[in-house]
Amino acid sequence: LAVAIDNARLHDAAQRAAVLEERHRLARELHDSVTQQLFTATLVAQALGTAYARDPDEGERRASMVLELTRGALAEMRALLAELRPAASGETSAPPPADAGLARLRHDGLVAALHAHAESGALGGLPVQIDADGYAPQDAPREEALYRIAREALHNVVKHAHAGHADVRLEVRAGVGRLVVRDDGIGFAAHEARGARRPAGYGLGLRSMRERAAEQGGALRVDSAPGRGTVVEVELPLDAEGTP
Amino acid sequence: LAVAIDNARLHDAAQRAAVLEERHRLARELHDSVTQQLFTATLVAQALGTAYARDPDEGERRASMVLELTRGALAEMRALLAELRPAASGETSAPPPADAGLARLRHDGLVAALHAHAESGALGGLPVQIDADGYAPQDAPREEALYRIAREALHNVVKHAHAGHADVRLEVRAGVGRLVVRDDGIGFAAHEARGARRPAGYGLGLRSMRERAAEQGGALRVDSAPGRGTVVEVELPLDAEGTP
Amino acid sequence: MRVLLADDHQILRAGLRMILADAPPSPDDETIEVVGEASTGEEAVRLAAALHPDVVLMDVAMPGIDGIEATRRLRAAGGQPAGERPAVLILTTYGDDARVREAIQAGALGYLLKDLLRDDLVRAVYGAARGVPTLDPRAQQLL
Ligand SMILES: Nc1ncnc2c1ncn2[C@@H]1O[C@H](COP(=O)(O)OP(=O)(O)OP(=O)(O)O)[C@@H](O)[C@H]1O
Ligand SMILES: Nc1ncnc2c1ncn2[C@@H]1O[C@H](COP(=O)(O)OP(=O)(O)OP(=O)(O)O)[C@@H](O)[C@H]1O
Ligand SMILES: [K+]
Ligand SMILES: [Mg+2]
Ligand SMILES: [Mg+2]
Ligand SMILES: [Mg+2]
Repeated sequence: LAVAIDNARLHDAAQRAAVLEERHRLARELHDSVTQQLFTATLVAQALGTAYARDPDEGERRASMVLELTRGALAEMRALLAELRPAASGETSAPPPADAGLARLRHDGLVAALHAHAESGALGGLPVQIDADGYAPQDAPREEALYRIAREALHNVVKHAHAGHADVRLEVRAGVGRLVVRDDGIGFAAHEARGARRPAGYGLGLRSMRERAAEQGGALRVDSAPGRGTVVEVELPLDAEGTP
Repeated sequence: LAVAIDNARLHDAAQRAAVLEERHRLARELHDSVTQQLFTATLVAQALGTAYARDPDEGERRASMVLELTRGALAEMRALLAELRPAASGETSAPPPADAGLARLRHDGLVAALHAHAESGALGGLPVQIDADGYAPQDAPREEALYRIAREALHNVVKHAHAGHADVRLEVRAGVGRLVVRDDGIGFAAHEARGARRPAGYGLGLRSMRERAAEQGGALRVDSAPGRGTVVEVELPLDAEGTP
Repeated sequence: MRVLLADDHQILRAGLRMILADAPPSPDDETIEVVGEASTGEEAVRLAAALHPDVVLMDVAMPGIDGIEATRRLRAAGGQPAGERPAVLILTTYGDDARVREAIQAGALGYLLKDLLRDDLVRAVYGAARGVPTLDPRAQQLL
């Protein structure tokens, strides 16, 4: 059993405190529910033989008690697992949850969509500041590409950055649309990430962002290093026809 | 049971991410260590009454099996509790794990551990053939990951496959460690299972196997279809440092 | 000999009762009678005063006063003369060294963990009635 958390990854006291609190809470739950039933099951399992020898009905009663106890412990365990991991199934390929931002994109445009996304809870409360003062609405394919790239970048912030907050800036200048997503998190070795061997199924995020930008004739740059936050920047040329 | 964490108190995304990760880790540990033994205990407990009625010795034999299984679950539970709340000063050190295989893993290695597990009764008499001719011992974290993946895969065979037997193959070739667990059971729609909706608290097995493989920089593949048995295959690269 | 069970889990008390009621006589031909069950610390103190058990099997985590405080009250000079106060065996899920020490200081004769086997439990209870302490080896290590 090796639950020992890699402390190096908990680079911050608040996180450690939160994790510790979670552990203690869990320990209390486990102590009070499952272990008591399990211990009782071991006791009753040792009280079967004498009972059966003396009185088969009593033996039978105890045997069903053992069954009830182990089932009860298992049920509590399941309940606990469900709380620890609510999306216990379907996380990987279930239909995507209704995306509050995407729903607004078509009618209300990119800026409204980003606000809706940031406020939808999808980012787990990450504070996001959106600055679109220098932005002008673009056509639907470009705005959808930008929306999806921003969403993926923000998802990475939530998932990897341990950031205090993120900033999204949108602007149009000199015929170029620009999206910048910046966080103040732990950063990563961006130049290595591209070629790094990652388990199958992971590492699609950056690639898909790049591909979306390329589809619109644009480019994506990731600027990051361990210890100093991450900047994801997309530039789309607006003069030419977008799609190649 | 109310583990639900007070989200308002997690005022910061990094904390939230850390807590989430910790929950997932705990869920996996609990699932892999405790629920398997508990589930088997409930199976054996079901047959207690009839066994005693037929033959007291047989009843007694099953009762000790239930005892062993519940004690095993309890021991793993206690080990987990000790890790969850290591007291400021000494906590009563957990008893040795009652999982026969796990107990042997550290000293005698993966192959011995798998044999011990297969013979321990934890698989309810499923005939398991272990072929490790092409295997060479690996470091402790990799062997523990492989052991736990194999155990979970075999547990799924017992639980779902209605199989006549299972084969475990271990090998090291071209810098890759490979574990294959194959059964001749009923199979399932593996590609659908990933997204399938299952009651909360279930369906952690495949996920936890995947995650354990990923933690070692490797990958897991499940090959199955209704009516034709199941193959679970794990590959771990041995050249690079395992843990990312 | 008379035993009182104190634990807030009813089902656990039922399990303990089965084990103790079925226990064979001790070498000196004692037998065990479970005379009562308490589900809080206060109740344990009250029932002990009323039922005069020889041994109390005492959980720690219970609502109200915990098992250690209940032990303290049972063992403190109060109603009965020292020789008539019941021996207390703590039976708990886990303990750290501070807990174990506290329990011993409160007057517990033994400290057992909730994974012990039937025969060890029975031996500890018979021992307690004769004043023989039983510490779980893990608890012993902590002291
Ligand atoms: N904002 C960020 N802060 C810190 N690290 C990051 C950030 N964004 C990406 N990374 C690092 O870059 C890696 C690659 O990111 P990418 O989005 O491609 O894959 P992923 O998030 O790991 O998996 P997925 O395909 O599920 O998105 C991440 O695993 C992470 O290590
Ligand atoms: N060897 C197998 N043979 C047949 N079906 C299998 C096999 N392994 C897995 N399955 C199917 O895949 C599903 C998912 O397996 P998984 O281990 O993730 O969850 P589970 O066993 O149902 O619950 P848990 O492992 O969380 O207790 C199972 O419910 C079962 O339908
Ligand atoms: K307790
Ligand atoms: Mg990503
Ligand atoms: Mg499973
Ligand atoms: Mg209690």
